[in-house]
Amino acid sequence: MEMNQTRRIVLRGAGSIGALSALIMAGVLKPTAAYAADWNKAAFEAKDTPAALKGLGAASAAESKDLVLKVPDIAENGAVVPVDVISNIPNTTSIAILVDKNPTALSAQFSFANGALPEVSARIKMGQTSLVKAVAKAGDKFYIAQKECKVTVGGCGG
Amino acid sequence: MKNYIVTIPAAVAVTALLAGCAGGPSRSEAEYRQLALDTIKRDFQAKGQAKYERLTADELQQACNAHANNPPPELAAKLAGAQLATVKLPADDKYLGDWKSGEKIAQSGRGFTWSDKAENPAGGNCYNCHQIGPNESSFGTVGPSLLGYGKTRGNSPEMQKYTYSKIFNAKAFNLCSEMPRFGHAGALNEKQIKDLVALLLDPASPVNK
Amino acid sequence: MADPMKIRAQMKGDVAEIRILMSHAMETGQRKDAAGNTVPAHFIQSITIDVGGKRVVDGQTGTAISRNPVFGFKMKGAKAGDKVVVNWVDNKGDKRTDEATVA
Amino acid sequence: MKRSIVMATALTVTWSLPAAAQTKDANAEFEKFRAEMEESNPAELFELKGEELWKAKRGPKNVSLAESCDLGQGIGKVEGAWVKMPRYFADADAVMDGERRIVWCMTEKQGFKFADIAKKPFQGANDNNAPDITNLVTYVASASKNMKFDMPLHDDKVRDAYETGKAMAAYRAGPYDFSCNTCHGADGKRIRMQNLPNLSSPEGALRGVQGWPGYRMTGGVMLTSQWRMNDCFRQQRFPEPKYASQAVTNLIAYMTGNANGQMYKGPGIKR
Repeated sequence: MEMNQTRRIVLRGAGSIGALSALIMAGVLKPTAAYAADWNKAAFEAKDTPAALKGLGAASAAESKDLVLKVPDIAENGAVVPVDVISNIPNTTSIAILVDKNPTALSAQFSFANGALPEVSARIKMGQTSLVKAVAKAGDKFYIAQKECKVTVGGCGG
Repeated sequence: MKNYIVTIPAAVAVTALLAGCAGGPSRSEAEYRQLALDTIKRDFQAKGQAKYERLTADELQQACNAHANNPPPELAAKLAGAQLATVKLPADDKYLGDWKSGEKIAQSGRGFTWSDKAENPAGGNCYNCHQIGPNESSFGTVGPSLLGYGKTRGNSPEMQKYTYSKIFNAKAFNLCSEMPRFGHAGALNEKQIKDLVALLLDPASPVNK
Repeated sequence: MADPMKIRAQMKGDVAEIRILMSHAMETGQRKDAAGNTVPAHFIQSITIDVGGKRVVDGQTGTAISRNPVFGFKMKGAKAGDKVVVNWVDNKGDKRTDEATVA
Repeated sequence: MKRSIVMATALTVTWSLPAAAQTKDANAEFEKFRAEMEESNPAELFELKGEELWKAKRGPKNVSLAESCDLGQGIGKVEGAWVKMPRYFADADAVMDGERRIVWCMTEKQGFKFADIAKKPFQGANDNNAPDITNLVTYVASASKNMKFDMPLHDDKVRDAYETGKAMAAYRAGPYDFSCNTCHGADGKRIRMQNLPNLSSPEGALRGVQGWPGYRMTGGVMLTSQWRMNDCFRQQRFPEPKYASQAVTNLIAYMTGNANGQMYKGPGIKR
């Protein structure tokens, strides 16, 4: 029952430009939110983790056990690797996910406000076995955690 | 030699399942086999290199199909002889190729599907069903593990010849084996089979380390 | 036009769990099609979530997010009936906004 | 070719543990994340589209399936229909699986041409959209979530489809001498890392029908049981089973019959 209600709401979802403008006018969305202009190009296009961290301003991130990174030891499929990050570091305001050996290391970064808990679950692509890293920002300091995830061959080898 | 080969009992105990059902089958097994064949011939179509003719079972396949992979002894003996006769041994009497190349062939699962190009060489599909080298953890278990194959069996000329023949036509040694007849089917050529023999028997191959 | 998202927002105790499914190709720009041509990068770059009229998550994403992205977030301070508005924008300027109600 | 992930390089992994132990661990590891993966399954996106399609007036006859299509539980009724098919439909005088039945409704009730549906019935890897029929199947299947398989095997015609499917599964031919049972006739077998269900056992048959239609992580596409059968025959090195043919229904009947009495969890997520 609950699912059906959700579905109906989604189907009524405001997909058109008109509806979007209405939301902006209603003050639900800030106009800036509708454009990806503030996308951190330097960080997202960085080829390796050090450069991506620099792009995030997190070059000096310190290892922390209070930053919990959950990824499988072995990925069932490198195209869809589940990643959960939970920060137990007080005053965490953002979390980023990186994969050392991907062509571009940075996968995503999320900032939290207004009651959002500093945790995220996402699914990412991995081209090969690699260290996966989570970076959290708390105050003006950065923290890092890492775990290896193996990517294997499977299926009928075709 | 024969006891090195693990037979996979196919069509095991299929009847047990039906016991609990209310209405049983209304025809005999042979009738359903015929119905299955008629349905396949009607409802399948050629695609890519997978031509319609592939649906027709050859003499050996027919015997295995008709007797649940266990043909009566007389028929089996006749067919086994015919299968052994298909094995073409190398003219130069050399069986050990290059194990490194053999590993690549063993890794490849390509060949003979309707999405494979007919002109591209087929792979051995070996890891699909067998554990072979110690560095490949993604291996199948339809066939027995071949890790240490040469270490336990030695590398005698007879063993080389047997291994070559087994890959060429597994049915010569185990009539309704699940393993394809790679040489007989034209999937692997002489050089490729020699390379696979080397992968399994060469003392330098990681399989035997 | 982009396909609708599916948003589920549910109170579990005093925490609202928000799960979002998005319909997007998330092309990396490195994949080649059957003809051998590189498929141009096409991926979501920005994701925002507003609950009860307040911005709670502001995210940026790259090409390594899986096709048909799935995200999960949690928040405190929300209540049943609050409106959840999720918005994404991709590198080609395509965008989509959908909403749901916290249950 | 199989994976369209970030890089197309061949993947080689070196291990320090004995390989067999790792594989066992690997499958346990996959299972740990399975519940989470299933909880938020992109299949739901296809289900949404399927529901819209089911209710929309479409085709040359401009009627909806909701007002014209009987999946065996009454016109337009989708709840529980999926787990009770294949079944015999008198109006078509045939035993049909769910997908075949929806195709029949689309051609007979809505006036679509079969050839148009059969031209590209499955979503290709990395295709942006699934065919309408796939979305419809996903919607109909989702309406049997958490219900038990209950194919009417006591019906003689269904029984014939089941028995014929069983015999088809044992039929060996082609260049590699394969049958369905070569891979799916015994317990505890794997192709590479992939576990192979034994379709003759209740547990294995359930795994054969569970999670279909399913969202496939490889290529990020939604695929149906009809596709699963089709791709098995590709790997069996056979010619292709015709789309929505009796042959495919028979095989689905064989698996569903063996899975009877067990719970269907709805559209799944596949490797």
